[in-house]
Amino acid sequence: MNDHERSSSVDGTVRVGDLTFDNPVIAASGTFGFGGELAPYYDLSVLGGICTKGLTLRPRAGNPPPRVAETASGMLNAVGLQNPGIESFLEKELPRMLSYGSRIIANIAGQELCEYAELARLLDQTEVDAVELNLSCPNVSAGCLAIGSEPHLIEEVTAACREVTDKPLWVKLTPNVTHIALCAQAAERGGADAVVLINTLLGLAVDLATERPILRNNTGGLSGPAIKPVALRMVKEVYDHTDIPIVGLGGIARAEDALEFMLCGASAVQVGTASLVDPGMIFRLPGEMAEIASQYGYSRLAEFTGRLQFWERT
Amino acid sequence: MNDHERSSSVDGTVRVGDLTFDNPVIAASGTFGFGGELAPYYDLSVLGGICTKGLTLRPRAGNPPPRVAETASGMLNAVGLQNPGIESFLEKELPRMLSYGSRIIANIAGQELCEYAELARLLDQTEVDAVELNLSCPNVSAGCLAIGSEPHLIEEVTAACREVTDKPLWVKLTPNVTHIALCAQAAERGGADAVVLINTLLGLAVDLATERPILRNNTGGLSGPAIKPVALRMVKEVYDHTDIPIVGLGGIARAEDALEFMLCGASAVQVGTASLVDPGMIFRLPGEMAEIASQYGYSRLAEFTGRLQFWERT
Amino acid sequence: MPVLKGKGFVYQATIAEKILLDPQTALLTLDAPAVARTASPGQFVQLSTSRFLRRPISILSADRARGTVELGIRAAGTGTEELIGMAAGTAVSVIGPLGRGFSLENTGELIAVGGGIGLFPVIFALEDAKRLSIKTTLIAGFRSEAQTLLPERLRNLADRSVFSSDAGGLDFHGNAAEALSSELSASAESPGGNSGRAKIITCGPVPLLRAVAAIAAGRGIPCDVSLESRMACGIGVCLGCAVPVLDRAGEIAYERCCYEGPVFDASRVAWRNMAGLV
Amino acid sequence: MPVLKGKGFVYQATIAEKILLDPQTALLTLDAPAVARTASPGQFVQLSTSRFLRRPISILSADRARGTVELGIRAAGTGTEELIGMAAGTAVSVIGPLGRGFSLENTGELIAVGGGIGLFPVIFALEDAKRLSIKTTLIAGFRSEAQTLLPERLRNLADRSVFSSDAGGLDFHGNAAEALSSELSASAESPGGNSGRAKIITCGPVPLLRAVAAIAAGRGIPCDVSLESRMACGIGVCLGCAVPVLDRAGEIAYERCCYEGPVFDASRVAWRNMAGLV
Ligand SMILES: Cc1cc2nc3c(=O)[nH]c(=O)nc-3n(C[C@H](O)[C@H](O)[C@H](O)COP(=O)(O)OP(=O)(O)OC[C@H]3O[C@@H](n4cnc5c(N)ncnc54)[C@H](O)[C@@H]3O)c2cc1C
Ligand SMILES: Cc1cc2nc3c(=O)[nH]c(=O)nc-3n(C[C@H](O)[C@H](O)[C@H](O)COP(=O)(O)OP(=O)(O)OC[C@H]3O[C@@H](n4cnc5c(N)ncnc54)[C@H](O)[C@@H]3O)c2cc1C
Ligand SMILES: Cc1cc2nc3c(=O)[nH]c(=O)nc-3n(C[C@H](O)[C@H](O)[C@H](O)COP(=O)(O)O)c2cc1C
Ligand SMILES: Cc1cc2nc3c(=O)[nH]c(=O)nc-3n(C[C@H](O)[C@H](O)[C@H](O)COP(=O)(O)O)c2cc1C
Ligand code: FES
Ligand code: FES
Repeated sequence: MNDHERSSSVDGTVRVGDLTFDNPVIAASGTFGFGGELAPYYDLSVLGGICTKGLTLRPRAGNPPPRVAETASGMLNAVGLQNPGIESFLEKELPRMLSYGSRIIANIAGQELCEYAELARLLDQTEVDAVELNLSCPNVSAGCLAIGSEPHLIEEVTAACREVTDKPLWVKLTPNVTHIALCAQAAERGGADAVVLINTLLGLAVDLATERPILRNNTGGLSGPAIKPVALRMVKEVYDHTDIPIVGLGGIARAEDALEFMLCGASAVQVGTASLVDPGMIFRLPGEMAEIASQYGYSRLAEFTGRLQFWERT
Repeated sequence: MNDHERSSSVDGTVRVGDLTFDNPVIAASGTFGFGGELAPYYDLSVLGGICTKGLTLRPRAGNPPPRVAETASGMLNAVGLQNPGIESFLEKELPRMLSYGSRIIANIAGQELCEYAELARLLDQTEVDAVELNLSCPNVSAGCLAIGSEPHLIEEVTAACREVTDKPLWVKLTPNVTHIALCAQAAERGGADAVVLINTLLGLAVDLATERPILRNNTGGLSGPAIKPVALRMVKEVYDHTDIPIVGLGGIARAEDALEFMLCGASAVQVGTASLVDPGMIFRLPGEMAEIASQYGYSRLAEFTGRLQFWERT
Repeated sequence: MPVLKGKGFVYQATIAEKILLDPQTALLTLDAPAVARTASPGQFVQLSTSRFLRRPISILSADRARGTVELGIRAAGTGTEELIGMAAGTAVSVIGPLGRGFSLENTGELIAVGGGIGLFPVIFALEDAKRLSIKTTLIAGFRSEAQTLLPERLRNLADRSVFSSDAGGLDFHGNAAEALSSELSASAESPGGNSGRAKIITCGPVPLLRAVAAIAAGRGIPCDVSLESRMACGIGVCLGCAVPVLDRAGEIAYERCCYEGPVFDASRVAWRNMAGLV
Repeated sequence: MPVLKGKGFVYQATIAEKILLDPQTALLTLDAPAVARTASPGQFVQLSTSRFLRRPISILSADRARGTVELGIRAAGTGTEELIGMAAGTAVSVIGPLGRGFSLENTGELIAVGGGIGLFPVIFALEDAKRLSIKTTLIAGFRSEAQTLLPERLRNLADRSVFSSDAGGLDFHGNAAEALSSELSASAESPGGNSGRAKIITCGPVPLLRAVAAIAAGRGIPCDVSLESRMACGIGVCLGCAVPVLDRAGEIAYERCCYEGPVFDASRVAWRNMAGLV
């Protein structure tokens, strides 16, 4: 058996709650558009799933530029949820996305608490495979940062969405909190099917010459390999303190990174910023993960989930 | 006037509360030993100050290895506060440190709340220039993470130290919190002369082959350029919400970085991880900062503090 | 959205040749057949360096037969410094050709206005125009005579060329926008001038673009401007590279510099909101 | 603490020569006069790559006259792969010489035991011993005959040399520790053997070091072991590179591999607590 045969004999299937994916690799929200830009060049069906850019009730123009700034092994962004609004999405983008042969997760962001449920309701009768609540969006000035860092609000908004949809409900948490496990537990209590972590770390980049922030929004969200250690720690912390499935992300740039997230407890993973620098990588990822799995003697990628063993305290 | 003359005409003096420094560059705790390893090669008196490795009441052996792990543009450490204990420090290390001609800041870490005051008391009659309370130390299993993330405990421990010493009291905060400004305000209420931010972000690195954390302590503190955007954001946040002087650090690797921290509100800066990779850099920093300052037409480095102007919201 | 000719993808390229024009500026010839094949004027590539994000650089010209593209790079920071320091033979990852370039369709006469390194992308357009037998004028703006870039090559590019210099000493004393005004006034009087199918294209610092756009608008000549914005992906997926335009209702909308642009119809650009742009 | 001869500092060095011994292993000659001048056997350097932290590599030999040091590097990950891929002429930042090396003081007879790439640092010690007219024996352990490293050079290094191989086919069938045992038994019977001023030095995988340390202890021969630990600074300031040793009270204490080590008196090492070491 050669390498390729061996790795293609690895079963990539994973489950996130009741939802099954062909493989654990999902394109993260905001770094893959709605798939249309990459579809001419890559076979999107090799992905386990695709998250949409964050959707809001009304169309949003987003923040003025500059919206991105480079940092060491990462970047800041403050796109400000530019999107065509849920209606236009359902009408124009979703039909095309459904043709890609990959699961579609709708990432939604409310400006107000009540908007989340409204968005979830609008998605309930559609063909999206899951709804992901973006509770972090540090870039929306309305202050929805507060939602993501207050466990009782997380529970409330999750429960409100739970009431209006039977779709699998994923809650994407912000890492800018003292106790990530408390936030995950709140999502669990609210009836989430999975938690997604992490969103970006709140950061600032400074232009020395102008004595202004580089981003027009002043602060932005830090993503990329720089944040991987924080993300892995949070995934493990949540895995140890909840029973809810986890979708892990934050700095994944190689197959090894993705498997590390699974070892820490993630059932599936998302790739964000890395797709901006190396757009082809995510499409190679499922195969490369399988190859590594077979080298380590695994026959299913799902076996990685949660295998990390902590050293005993001395 | 040539470049050198121009930059040497820049006044590097800064004040942190009542304490004056020849220049704003301070070696951070834990990345400079007690100065003895570098003293044969560099003139330590060019530094504004030197922080000691974290000191505890009793000597500590520290954590078993591995204690360090490389990450993208950064590293994790879990040294576990290995140190000879305060008594041995006062007897053997401090006299030598005082000969370096640089201000000495004693970084202290209690295993229990009450130990901080005990340590501060022991330092009160010594020649150290300031006492820095390390309220973060995520690596000490006793759980002193809790101290640093609970504003009322920050206030309590600061006030307890304030009672027993007239030394300038600096409180070094952990960034692993939802609201850094609340923590800084607590230190302010407790009577601190300055806050120092940031300490390391709690992170995890995974060894795929062994399915174990790389660090024997499991988790560790993330430092280096990777965390600079988070550190800058927190310095600015605290600057905007307190009146207490700020000593800024987190990922400083170049003179520009140091000046960015000052723009965000830092009166002085510390250099940590960068000294591990390029031990000579910190000694060039005061001169390079002055050179940039003179290029921008400043005559005092202190003028940079707090000049960053946020863009107005649109 | 226009049909994009030649949106390429990730290729491993090699630097075939590197020529330093001055200590800060280099001409790089990239061996990248797939990029060269479909590149059109005004498009750009995203180049890898040791920095985290790629760097967007316009295509200065493409030689389809040799399979090479030329890039003109000015050192503006760490990434571009690294690029101009690269020796021939160095491998570099490239995405491209990207974005929507200049449109020469229905153009009877092309007036290209470039300032400084903004001249690089218009070179490709002038070469293409020559191939298409479009009548061409080049207005090339420089700070001073000492700061001209590729002067011989530029001279031979267009049917008529005017070099302007803020400091004087070249064909025209003043900036490129002023040179354009004077040129248009002159040609309006001359036979064949302002054929009705003239088009202005321009690239350079924002103030120049804005001035050129105003002149074009004043004379009713269509005008394409090439804009720059901080980019992350360069391929349209992150919405990082917003450029403010005015939508049909006259409201600010953001379009992607990397996807709807980098070349925009000057009349659509929200010039008052360009402050944040680089 | 011993007085450290030659704790050097940050230098810009150039790779003068690179020889691939096998696809995974290279011999690098570094032009670094300041390092060469004070380097002693068992010391190491910290090399920069594009990765964040430096990489510790032992000094295989130093030519003070030429101002060069030799390094033997085995690709074990991204950093070492980058290093063995570097061409002659490449500039590399180096800190060194660092750490406390082997002590040859008061040594009448040196028995060096090296396994695999652990042979690299003992080469320098044997060369120094020859210079000091110390009688030398080399026990060089390999997996198999095919995996010998620098066999000719090693053969000419010591007064007596024994190549051992787990797979057989060399002087001794078995591992290097077994070869050492057999060698010591033989020499104890021969005239001049075990002079009383013999010393064992060893470098290689931890199980080998531990076995050699046990043999040395059993026979009352002083033994220096060269250890590895994950390092950040390499210069003693971060306490990142802890090695567990037994203090006078028999308690575990941590010493710095980069400063008190990398060479430790084998009798002080807390062998039971070496699990976390690389
Ligand atoms: C579509 C397009 C075409 C371009 N064509 C050319 C060209 O042909 N020749 C040329 O010399 N330059 C060109 N530029 C500008 C060039 O991309 C920047 O000079 C370069 O990105 C600066 O990177 P740096 O690392 O040197 O500077 P740094 O300041 O270190 O860069 C930091 C970050 O800011 C971004 N940035 C800084 N300046 C600019 C800028 N002007 N535009 C966009 N991003 C910026 C960088 O990409 C990077 O992400 C073009 C820019 C765009 C958007
Ligand atoms: C004092 C000393 C002397 C050494 N001498 C040599 C030598 O002469 N020749 C040689 O080939 N190798 C030597 N090594 C081992 C060499 O340093 C590692 O193989 C190298 O650091 C691995 O880096 P990497 O990027 O290839 O691997 P990666 O696994 O990508 O490295 C990741 C991180 O782990 C660290 N690390 C991984 N393995 C080791 C290790 N074995 N020891 C210490 N840190 C490690 C790296 O330094 C880096 O920080 C020595 C190590 C030490 C401590
Ligand atoms: C440009 C950009 C836009 C993003 N937009 C969204 C968004 O709309 N909704 C959301 O939940 N997360 C958004 N994110 C966060 C990512 O989905 C992801 O959580 C984060 O970047 C960390 O993962 P990474 O390091 O792999 O990028 C965005 C990230 C980037 C870089
Ligand atoms: C190896 C190491 C040891 C450290 N030890 C201490 C310590 O004892 N006390 C403390 O307050 N901070 C300690 N720190 C944190 C640093 O002082 C600093 O706050 C942090 O690393 C961020 O700054 P940097 O990115 O410049 O390193 C340590 C950091 C490192 C890398
Ligand atoms: S840079 Fe990502 S959309 Fe343009
Ligand atoms: S690696 Fe820093 S003390 Fe040894």
